[in-house]
Order: sequence, then structure tokens, then C-alpha cells
Amino acid sequence: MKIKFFLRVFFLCVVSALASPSYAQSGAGADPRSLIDALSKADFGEAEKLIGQLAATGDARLVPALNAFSEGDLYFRKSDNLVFIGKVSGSSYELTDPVTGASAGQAAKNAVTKIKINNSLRRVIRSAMGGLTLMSPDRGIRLQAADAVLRSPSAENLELLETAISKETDGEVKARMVEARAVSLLSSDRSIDEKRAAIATIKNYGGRNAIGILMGASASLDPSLKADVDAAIASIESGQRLWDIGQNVWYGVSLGSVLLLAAIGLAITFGVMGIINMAHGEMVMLGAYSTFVVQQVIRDSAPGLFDWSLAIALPVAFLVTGAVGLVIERGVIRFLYGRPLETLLATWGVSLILQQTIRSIFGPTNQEVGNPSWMSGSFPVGGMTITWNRMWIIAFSLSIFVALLVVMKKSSFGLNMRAVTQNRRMASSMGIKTPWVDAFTFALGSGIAGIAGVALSQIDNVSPNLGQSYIIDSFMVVVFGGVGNLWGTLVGALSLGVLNKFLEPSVGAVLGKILVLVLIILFIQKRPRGLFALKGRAVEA
Amino acid sequence: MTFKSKLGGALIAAVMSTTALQGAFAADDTIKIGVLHSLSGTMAISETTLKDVMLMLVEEQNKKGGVLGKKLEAVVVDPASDWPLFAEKARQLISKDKVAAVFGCWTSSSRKSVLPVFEELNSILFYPVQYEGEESSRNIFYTGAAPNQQAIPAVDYLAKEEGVKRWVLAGTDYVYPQTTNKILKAYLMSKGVAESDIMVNYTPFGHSDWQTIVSDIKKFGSAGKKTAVVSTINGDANVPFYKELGNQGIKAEDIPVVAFSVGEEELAGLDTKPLVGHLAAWNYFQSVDADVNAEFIKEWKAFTKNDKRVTNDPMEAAYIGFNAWVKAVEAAGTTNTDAVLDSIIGVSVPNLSGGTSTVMPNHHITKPVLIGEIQADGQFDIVQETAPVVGDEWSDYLPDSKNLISDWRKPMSCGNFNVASGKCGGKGS
Amino acid sequence: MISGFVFRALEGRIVTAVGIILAIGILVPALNLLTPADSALHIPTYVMSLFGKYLCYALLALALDLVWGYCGILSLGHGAFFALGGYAMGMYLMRQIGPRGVYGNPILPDFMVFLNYKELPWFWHGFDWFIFAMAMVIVVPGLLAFIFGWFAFRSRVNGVYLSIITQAMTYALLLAFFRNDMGFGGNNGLTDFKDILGFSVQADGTRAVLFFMSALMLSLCLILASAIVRSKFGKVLVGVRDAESRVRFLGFRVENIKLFTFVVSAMMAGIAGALFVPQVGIINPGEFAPANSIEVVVWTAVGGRGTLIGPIIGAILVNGGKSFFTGAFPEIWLFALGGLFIAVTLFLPKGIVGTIQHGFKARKALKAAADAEKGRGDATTVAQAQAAE
Amino acid sequence: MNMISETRQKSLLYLENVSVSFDGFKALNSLSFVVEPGELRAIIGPNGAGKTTMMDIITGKTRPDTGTVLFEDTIDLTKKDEADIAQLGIGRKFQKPTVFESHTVWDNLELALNRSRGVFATLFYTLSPEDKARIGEILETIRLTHRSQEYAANLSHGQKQWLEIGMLLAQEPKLLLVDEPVAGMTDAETAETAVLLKEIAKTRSVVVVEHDMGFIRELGVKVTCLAEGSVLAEGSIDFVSNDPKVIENYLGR
Repeated sequence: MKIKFFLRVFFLCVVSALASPSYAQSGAGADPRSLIDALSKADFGEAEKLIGQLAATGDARLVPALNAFSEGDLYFRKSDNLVFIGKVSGSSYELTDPVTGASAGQAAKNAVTKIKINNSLRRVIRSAMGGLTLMSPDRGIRLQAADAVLRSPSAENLELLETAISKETDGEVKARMVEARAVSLLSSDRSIDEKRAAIATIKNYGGRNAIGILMGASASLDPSLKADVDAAIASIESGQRLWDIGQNVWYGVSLGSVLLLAAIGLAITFGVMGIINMAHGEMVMLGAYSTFVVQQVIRDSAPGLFDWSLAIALPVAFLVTGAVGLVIERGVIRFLYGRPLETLLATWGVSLILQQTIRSIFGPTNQEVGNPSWMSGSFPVGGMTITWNRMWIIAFSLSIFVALLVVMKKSSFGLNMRAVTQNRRMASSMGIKTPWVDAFTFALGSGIAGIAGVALSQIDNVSPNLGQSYIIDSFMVVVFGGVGNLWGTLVGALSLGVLNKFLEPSVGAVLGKILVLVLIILFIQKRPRGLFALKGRAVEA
Repeated sequence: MTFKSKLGGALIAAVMSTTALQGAFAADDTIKIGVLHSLSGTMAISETTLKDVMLMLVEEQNKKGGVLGKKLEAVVVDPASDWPLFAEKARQLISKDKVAAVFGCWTSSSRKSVLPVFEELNSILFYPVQYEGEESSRNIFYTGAAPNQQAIPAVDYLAKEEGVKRWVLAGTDYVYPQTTNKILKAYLMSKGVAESDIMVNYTPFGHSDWQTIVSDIKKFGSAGKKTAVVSTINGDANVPFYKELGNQGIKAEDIPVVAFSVGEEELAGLDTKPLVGHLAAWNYFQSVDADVNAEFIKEWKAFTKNDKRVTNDPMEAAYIGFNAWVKAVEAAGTTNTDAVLDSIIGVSVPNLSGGTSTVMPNHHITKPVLIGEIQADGQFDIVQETAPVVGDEWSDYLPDSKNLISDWRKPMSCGNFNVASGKCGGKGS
Repeated sequence: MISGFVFRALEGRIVTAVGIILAIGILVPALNLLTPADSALHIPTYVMSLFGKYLCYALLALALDLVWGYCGILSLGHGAFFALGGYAMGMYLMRQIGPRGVYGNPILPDFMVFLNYKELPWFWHGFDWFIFAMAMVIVVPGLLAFIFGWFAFRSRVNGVYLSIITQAMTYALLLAFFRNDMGFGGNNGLTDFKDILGFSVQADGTRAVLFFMSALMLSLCLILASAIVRSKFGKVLVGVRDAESRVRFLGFRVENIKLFTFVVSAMMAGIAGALFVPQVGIINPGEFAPANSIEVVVWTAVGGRGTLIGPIIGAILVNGGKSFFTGAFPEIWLFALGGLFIAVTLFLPKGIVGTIQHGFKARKALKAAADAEKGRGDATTVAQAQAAE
Repeated sequence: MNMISETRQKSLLYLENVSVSFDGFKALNSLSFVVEPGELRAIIGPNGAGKTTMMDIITGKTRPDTGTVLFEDTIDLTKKDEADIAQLGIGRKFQKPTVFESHTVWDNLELALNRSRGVFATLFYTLSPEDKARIGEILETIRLTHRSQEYAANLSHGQKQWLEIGMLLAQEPKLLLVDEPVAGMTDAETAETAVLLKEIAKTRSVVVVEHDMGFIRELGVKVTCLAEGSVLAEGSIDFVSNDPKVIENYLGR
């Protein structure tokens, strides 16, 4: 009985030794093809081991196969359990050999089965691929590989990294590799001194990730290193504190720029013209839907232009919403000048109609508006993370603001516009065609709301309800800043944004928002005409 | 007689005459069912689809010869995402249109609003959306998931397969997330997770600026322990949340997010490439490999005349509810509420994941729990499927409800029987 | 003094209107209870509860009209007062459930039980007592209106600024009541009521009484509103609307006038909310939604602001239309509703009742203009005569 | 100095060194100005001279940056608001006739009557025979008896001006500030208004701001000329209109 048990254990050890990396690495019969084929029957746990063995072959030819696996493009043929990389073509799959990359013909959809993958496997693959591509001749791939190893460190990659570092010539890649080596070293069985040096290296790199790495490693490290780890974490954290404040300001400015975008069209239709324009939000929505339509057309007819889709959508959205604005002004609002509160009712009706129109045409569900590549992802600035889309939105909203300011102050249209809103009768007796100035002013406000919609489609839902979620905030911004003052809208939007973001961490998002509303109410008591109020007798008249 | 009185009189007359007309022309060879889903307002985004599904199911059933030899007729009304209007419309469907059963509601608020109406007028509601549990009405069938049919298996999966040790419970500040998170917190702590390893965060409805929260999640996740986010964020707020996740570079391999309110419909509004690997837990995914599902998807695409329309979990729940009702009516031989309530318990109908779902005595149903990972094409890749689970209306992880059970079979006929005291609570008879 | 105040209110048209409302208040429940279900005269419970709801909305619109139509304060937050009144009533009804809740807890409402409340929050105390709850129905909205108005009117916030901060107020309350931590049941609100003063809220008899109460309160508030607008105070009110600074320079404290009206109006809205809740069976934060308050403005405008009967008719018509269209044309009813708002503002700027009254006034004005011609002639003669002196 | 303290003893309205500016523009520049009880005073000045701003300051609509404003020698008007000041007995007629257009002529006067103006007092107010008589009297004075039941909106421009003056009378003020009372009136109406104002001035002080020199000549009273926020000249109409500074600033243009 006992012997039988021993035998069984012995047997298991041998089998696992046979399959273990060290064995495979020694080169005896670790055929990559059979390892890959074994994936067809493996569960997640077994697949993880197989990937380890594949990585251990050091065979760079396997990279496409691993990549395909992590993308979910690896299939096995039901008839013979052979594994291939599959790409959909029509109703069947185009198969290629995972090792050689040679074409292996086609297979019907039901003749192959996808090999299941999950997050843990993807993590293992990332690390394995990192190891395999560390020596790639392509600098970009090496950098990616170093990143991959850094994000999923494993002691197995340590020697590989050291070899790679010794051969590396590019400074940035080398630095990344050194960092990755330090991180990998912490989980290895190297000496305490080496580990201490690694901790110092990580500390020098700093940032949130470094804290995570150190905290994660501290449990398994030798107790004598604990003091070093704690000191390193404390030093990184103290450096991070200022950056955190900076980050918060950035978030605030970015929220402010979104508010500015949403409100700036309203600053014209409501602020300058005095129309309580409840359909403003729907103009933003129409702009977002214009973006969607433009992207659809581009996807169908000229996919290469996708990165330009937003640039193309801008004038389209401006014209579409401007035209709709023109129609609304001519059809409804022009009968209501001098009756501001009634514009509220009529434009509320308009907003219901526009919402339902969009719902009838596009359906009630969200539409997908893609981010062009230059608006995806993020980059670090010191201890801060800046996302590209937020950065572009801030730049975009400020440039709209400046452009609008120039139109209002410098162009003859702007002059006419100000003349009409200040004294309609006088302007008309001076030969200004006031009805058209009104119409185009409203169209301008609507058009600007439309291009705001283009930008907002990048960060929010594109659904018929889009406008509703911005309308209240927009009114708050314009009123807070002072009706009729563009600068007020700018300062109002940014200060509400920053205020919101500074309240959020301490009281939570919900209470933060409530507090901001209460502060606006109190502020209006102090300054009943907003931040940038016009003073003097003219206001009362 | 002043203008006002004339007007008032005319209005009363108008309402009464429409009532009378409807009554007079209700043909005897049809059975009416009510469809109570918002077609406008904030919830239209989710609910309109379910209205379409119901119309499709009715059409299909009529092709098969209807029910009890009569044609079905769907009465569609729009409660406009307005909760009191739900109650009004429910009353209208039951007492004016005399429908045999109603399929509808999405939010818990709308269900809570119509519940007294259904109990008072003794009619039947099939509610097809996952919800927080803690309810069992004689007149309502809950074909969506209770927390134990969605949340707990999802957390189990993350703990086991991904080795998650640290949890962010992020939700919209309303009852479903609050309750689910309470249950999850109790569950996780019962599994030995320290309280400091659980972060709970709530945001307002329609929250669109996720920068701070996503970076907080990142911070919380950089404590060296494997971290996951359990998201009970409600519909509209998900798109900006996922966009922010993608942009701040939170990859599923690092901090996976498992969501209970994000399905194929929600993903249709998103570029899912940066989200590959994030998870959702449901009882159905469109990607389920089953003949019955393929058939359903084909019908749906044909019915909506749109090849891009997706299917999702609440649609399956509506499908199960509808078929269970049809089967129960045929077993009872009548649409009479009491008879159907008796005959429907124990009814088993095929679900879309290839198995069957049974209506249990607690008015919840059995369903398997599926965990899926988001794919680049907006579909889910199913990484785990459990055996069918019975919906648990009274959570075992809340101190006050763990002693309650519900059994609407005679003689107990009680929605909240307290096993400790041996008494039926306030409701029931 | 007081008798004069009330007597003035009972001007012909108001008497007729009150008569009609009370007649509806008695007839509808009577026809509902006393006639057999198949009788041609029978009013189904469904229609009665629908009308009960409209009556509450009518009262809310009347309340808004008092501040908007007569005092020129466009409140975009009146839904908040309505909802607060509703919550006060809802809290009473919740406490009446007692141990019949699903968890059988004699003190705590169900939602508190499953959200692990250990004891009743302080602000829930007293609501088991009907009189206290009813007092709160008017005190809470009144107090909020008082505090809000006291600050806002003193600082002379007016026009669109005031409208926007009232909107901010209701929006802030919406967010606050959504929070579960507030202790008001979060987004699900308060529901599943059992009985009121010992009578089941679902019994036909109770519904009939509630319906009658709605008609009665609407009548009483109509009389009160009429008494206010027909008193000298009411004339000052219209003065504030039309020429605020003139009123100020005549020595009136405009802020007190506005404050009083705002508070009275908020209390009326609270009463409307309190009657609404037992009839529809639920109160939740959705009632605070800014869009709801805007809708009230729309009802008032459609019916005719600055008239007392207009908002009542507007509320009933628009909501009746909404009930009908959402059932009959669920897919396109928003077009109809949106179109109605545009049409009313463009073609009936004074609203339905306002336009009809204007018709009368126009006829009177024609006559008056003729007189005026004559009058001016007189004045000129006098002036000339004096100048000649 | 001595003179000033002497005038202080018996002045009804006393302004000293009053300055106010809006966004850097000095609307009033150390303006000093005194009105005696029972005096009828005319003020002239070009546009932007600060006439209306001065009235705003007296009636509490605008707060001065610096300076003293006293009523009946003791009451500091800068500490009071419009309603207080009106109740003290200062009435004001606006440049543009401001009456309650959706009220009848009668109601306009009823509102203006100097009775308790509290919320509850007005709620329960009933018209007493004395009040009726008083309104009737004023109607006679402003020659609108035959139109008393008409809406003010239907009055002619001149009649609105009179109605507004009538409302001020009903207010029973000690001091009446009248801003351009004859703007847009026919000659006959202008003449009649002059008669009316003189009549009123018998029982109280009146300050008239006016552009119409003919009208001021007709009033025949002491004239103050304002320019750029301070007093340029003061005296009889002939004295003022011959002052070279005044001619340069105002009349000459």
C-alpha cells in the first residue's frame, strides 16, 4: 500500500519533471507544435503551464501564436485536435500554422472550436511574450517587452533580462529593463543585498506602481528587508503628495472644460440673447449624433480616414445643428422676443420633439462613437497621469472659447450681434437686419453646442438622453458666471469643475455635487447677478 | 354654465366613452397581455428593447396558434420613466384593458410602484430584470437574477480563477447597488476578506466624470494584492466609466472589472477594444452556444429587420417569463389569475442557454450563472457556467432576512415566512 | 375683517368653479361606489384614481400660479415642495404599516431593515401620529420656502437667476433623496402602504374619501387663493409682478410680500403632494426631478397663468392628454406633447383661460377706448380752459 | 461752514459730498444739495449729469460710496432701503411712467394710499369711506375721475404720468421727487402739469428733474444745474441760464 503510494508520487514527479520548464529547456523533445496542440484539451490551469513551457523554448517564432491566443484567435480543429491561428473570412476561418505561419487552408465555422482564454492566462502570455521578445531587433518591440515583463514580473525572466540588459544600447529601453529586472529580482531567490539594491532602484523610479510593487513584495521578502521597503514606500509617497494635488487640479480643469463646452453655446443663446433655451442640450446631442453618422460613413466607405473622423465631424456638426437652430429660431423663437419665460416653454417642447425624433431614427440605445487613436490612452507627467482625450478636450474647449470671443469682439457680425441684443430698435434703425442677426446668432449658439457635442461624444453616452444630462449644469454655469458675459462662463465653468473635484475625494461624488449646488444657491444670494455682473443703471433698465 | 364646467364635463365624458368603447369592442377570441415598458424618458434606452421582444414573442406565439386557441394581443403603453405613471398605467392595463398578465418594469422603483396595484387588482406581473431581492409578492414573478444568481458566483469566480484578494465595490447610489454591496460585503467577510481590503464607492445617477474614482481605484489596486472591481454602476454611467478605464490604461489583466448591469446592449454603444477581458455576470449571453439561442437570435434579427441588433439577459428573462406564462395558462385551461398562479409553480421551460428554467414556489426561477469576458467585437466570451441556481429572494447574508423564506404553494402561501418564529410576516394570508 | 377677506374671494366665477369641483368631488366617488359595474353611469376605480391624481396636480399648478402668475416669480422648483409634502404623508403611511412589513419589524420600515438600520432616525419620530404628520405636510415645505425665500428675496435675486436657483434647489434635493443614507428609502422611495387612519388605502371607500378630500382641498385652496388675489395684498402682488420698483417706492416691503406668497404657495404644493401619495401609492425622489417642476410650469402656461382657473384646467388637460396619448400612441406621444407646448406659446400666449378672458376684456377695452377718446377730449378741454385762465 | 450748519437746522433733504461710481465711471462727484421744507425745486443737466443717480441715492436704490444723505436733519437715508424711505415720506416718479398697467386707475390709487403696508394689514384691508373719499379727491386732482374703472394700460401717455403723480399724492409724502414729468406730453398737458405741480408744492416739497426749459420757466422756481456729477450752478432760471458754465455745458449745445 505504502509502496504503491510512493510509486504513484514518484511517477507524478517524473511526469511533471518531464513537462517542467527546466526539462524542456534542456532541449529534449520540447516540440513547440505539440505543446500548442496540447492547448486544445487544456483547462485554464494546464494552459498556464503549457504557456510557461512555450516561453521556456525561447523560440521567437512562437510570438504570433501567443499573440493570437491572447486575442482569442487560436482555434483547434474538431476532427484532429490540431491547433491553428484562425481569422474570420466570410462564413469560415482562414487557418495558419501557429509555428511556421504557413497557410493551412480554410475551415467552416462549426469545424473548429475557439480555445478559451481568460485574464490570468492573458497575464501569463504577456509575461511570456515579453521574455521572448526582449532581444527583438525592433526597438519598439523591445520596449513593449520590457513593459510587459515589468507589469507581470516573474523570476524566470530574470536571467533573460540580465542578458538583454547587457546587450541593450538604447537608453530608454535599457532603463525600463533595469526596472523590470529589479522588480523580477524581488520574487527570485537572489541574495538579500541584491534585493536591497533592487528596492533602491524601484524607489528611484517612484510613482504609484512602485508602491504597489513594493507592498506586494514586502510580504514574501526576508524580514530584514522590511525596514528598507517601508522607507522606500514612505519616500515615494511623500514625493507623490504634491503630484496628487496637481492631478486633482487637472481633473478639476478637465471637468471644468467639459462644463465649459456644454455651456458655451448656451452662453450665447441664453446669455447674450436672453432665450431660456431648454433645447440647448438637444443641440449638443445632435452634434454627437452627427459625429456618429460621420464615423459610420467613414467606417463603411473610407476606414483609413478614421483618425480624421472628428475633424470631419466638426464642420458637419456645426452646420447640422446650426441649420436646426436656424429653423427653430425662424419657426418658433422669433415670435417670442421680449417674452423670455415663454421661450422656456416653447424650447422645452422643441427639446421633447428633437429627442423623440432622434429616438425614432436611431433607436433609444447608445450608439458607438469611437476614439481616434490620438485620443486614446494616456501619458505620465511626473507623478501625474494625463489622458489624451481629456487633454484634447481642454485644448478644444479653450480654442472654441477664444474663437467665439474673437467673433464677438472683432467681426462685423459680432458687432451687429451686440448692437441688436443691446438695443434692438436702435440697431434696426441703423440699417442692421435684426431678424437675420437674431437668426444667425441663435444658429451660431446652436452650432457651437453642436461642436461641443462632437467632443462630448468622446467621453459620454451617445443616446437621445445625452442633452438632458448637461442642460441643468449648463444653466448653472452660465448663471454662476453671470448672464451675458463670456468670461464669466469660462471662469464659472473652471471654478465649478475644480471645486467639484476637490470636494469629491473628501465627501464623495454624490454629496460633492449636492454641496456644489448649495454653494451656487448661496453664492447667488451674495451676488444676485453672478460672478461677472454688469453694474450700473443700464442693468436695471 | 361656464367654460370650465363644459370642459370638465367633456373630459369626463371622453374618458368614460373610451372606457366604454374599449370594453364593447374587446373581441372574445383574443387574450390581451400588457406590455409596461418606458418608451420615453431616461429608461427608454433599456426598456424599449424589451417591448420589442414582447411583441416578437406574441407574434411567434400567434403563428403557433396562440394560447387556448385564441390569438394573443399585446397592449403597449408608455409609462415614460415616471414611477407614479407606472402605477397609473398598470391600473389602466388591468382594469380598463382587462389584460390577462403584464410583462414589464425595469427599475426597482417602477416595480415597487406597481406592486400594490397588482396585489389589489389580483393580476400577474412578470419582471424580467436582475434586482436586489428582498421581495416576494404573490402576484409577481421575478425572472431576472436575484443577487445569488449573479453577484455571488461572480465574486467566487474572481476569487478562485483570478486570485483576487482586494475588492472595490463601486455602484450608483441607489437601492440595488446598496443592497447587493451589503450582501457582497457580508459574503466576502464571511470568506475571510479583511474590511480594509474592501472599498465601497457610490456615485450619483448618470455620473459622467469618472477621473477621480478611476484613479482612486488605481491607487487602491496598487497595494500589492490582486484587486478587482465589482461594478453595480447603472446603465447610463457605464459608458463614460469604461471609457475612462480604457484611457487611464486599467487593463483587465491588472484590475478586472466585473459588472452586473452591463450587457450586449450597453456594449453596443462602446468601443470595446480597450475593455477586452473585463467581465460581466449574467444568466445569458448572446454568445451562448445553443441551438435554441441561435434560433432566437435569428428571429430577433428578422423581427427588428436589423442584422446588428444584439440580444441580452433581460430579453432571455422576458422570453422565459412569457413561455412559462403560456405553459401555465395552457395547463390551467384559463387565464384566470388564481388558476394561473397555481399552475405556474413548477412549470419548466427551455431557457436560451440550452437548459431549462423552472418557476419555483418563491416566484423566482432557476437559471445557470454565466461569467463572460468582454471581447473586441462587443460580445462576451463565456469563461464559466454554473449549474442552475435557484433565485434566493431573501438573502442569507443579511441578518434580518436570513430567517425568511417564501413559498406561494398552498397551504403556506406566504411570501415572507419566518422559519425562526414559524409565522408568516405582514403579508399573505 | 376676515369675513370680508373670505367674502371677496367668492366672486361669481370662483363660486361656479368651486361648485363644479365639489360636485365632481362628490359625484365621481358616488358613481363609483353606488352604481353597479355594468351601469352606463359607473365610473371605474381606475378613472377615479386618475382624476384624483389630476386634482392633486391641479392644486400644485394653482400653487405655482400664485407665485408665477400673480407675483412674477417663476419657480422651477415647485416639485420639491410637492415632493416634501408627499414624503411627510409617505412617512406617516410607512409608520402605519407597523409590524405588517415583510420583516415584521414593528418600528422600522422594511427598507431600513434590509439596509441594517438599528434604530429609527430622529426625523422619523412623531410621524406615526397623524396630526403631527399632517402638520409636517405644510410645515416642512413652508419652512424650506421660508428659508430659501428669506435669503433669495432679501438679496433681490430675481428673474431668471431666481428660476435657476430654485431649479438648483430641487436638483440638490433630488440627489440628496436618492442617497440611501438619507433615510428616506433611496430611489425606491416609500411604498407598499397599508392604511390611513385605520382604513385600507386600497379600499374603494378610502379611495372615494381621498378623492373627495382632493376636491375639497383644491376648492379650499382656490378660495384662499382667490381671497388673496382679490384683497389689497393681491393687488400689490400683481404690482410686484408688473412694476416691482414702483411697489418698493410706494413703501411696500417687496421681500415680505414675495416671501409670504412663496410660503403659502409652497404649503399648498405640500398639501397637493400629501394627497397625491396615498392615491398613487408611492413617493420617490423622481418627484424632485427638475423636469417635473418644468412640467408644472407648462400646465400653468397652457391653462393660463394669472388666472386662478387656468392652471386647474391646464393641469387636468395636459395630464389627461398625457394619460390618453401614452396609452393610445405610445411611440409618438412626445411629438404631440412637444407640439402642444409650442403651439400654446405661439398661438395662445395667455393660455386657454387667459385667451378667453382676454376676449371679454378686449370687448370691454373697445368700449373703454371709445370712452377714452371722449375722456381725452374732456381732459384737453379742461387743460385748455385752465391754460386760458 | 457756518452757513451749512445753519441750513442743516431746517433742511428737509440734505446731501453733502456724495460720490458714487459704477465700474470706474464717476456718476456723482462730491455732490452737495439741500432742499428746504415746502420748496419746489427744479433740476436740470445734460444726459449723464447724475440726475437720476442722485434720485436713486435719495430713494435708497443706490448706495453712495461716500457722503452724507439726511432727511429732516436726523435720518440717515444711506442706512435705509426703498420701502423705509418711502414710508418716511419720500415719493418718487420715474422717468418712464410706471403705473400698474393691469390694475384699474382706482386700484392704482388704492395701492398707493398711505395706509399700513404690512402683509396681513393688506390681506385684510377693506376700503373705508374716508379712503374712498380721499381717492375720489385725488382722482379729481389728476382729472381721471371719469376713467377710474379702466385699466391703467389703456390710458394715454400723459394720463399715465398724471396717474403716477396721483399715486404719489396718495402716498402723502413730505418730499416728492419727479423725474421728467412732461416728457412726451402735448403742450396743453405740459401746461396743465405745471399747474398741478405748483398746486402740490403748496403742501409739500417737490424736486423736479426736467429737460424742458419752457416748463421750468413756467414753474418759476429755484433751479439747480448738474453736470458731471456735481452742482454747476444754482439760482433762478434766468440766473442759471445766463451762467457761462451752464451755457457751455448744457444750453449751448
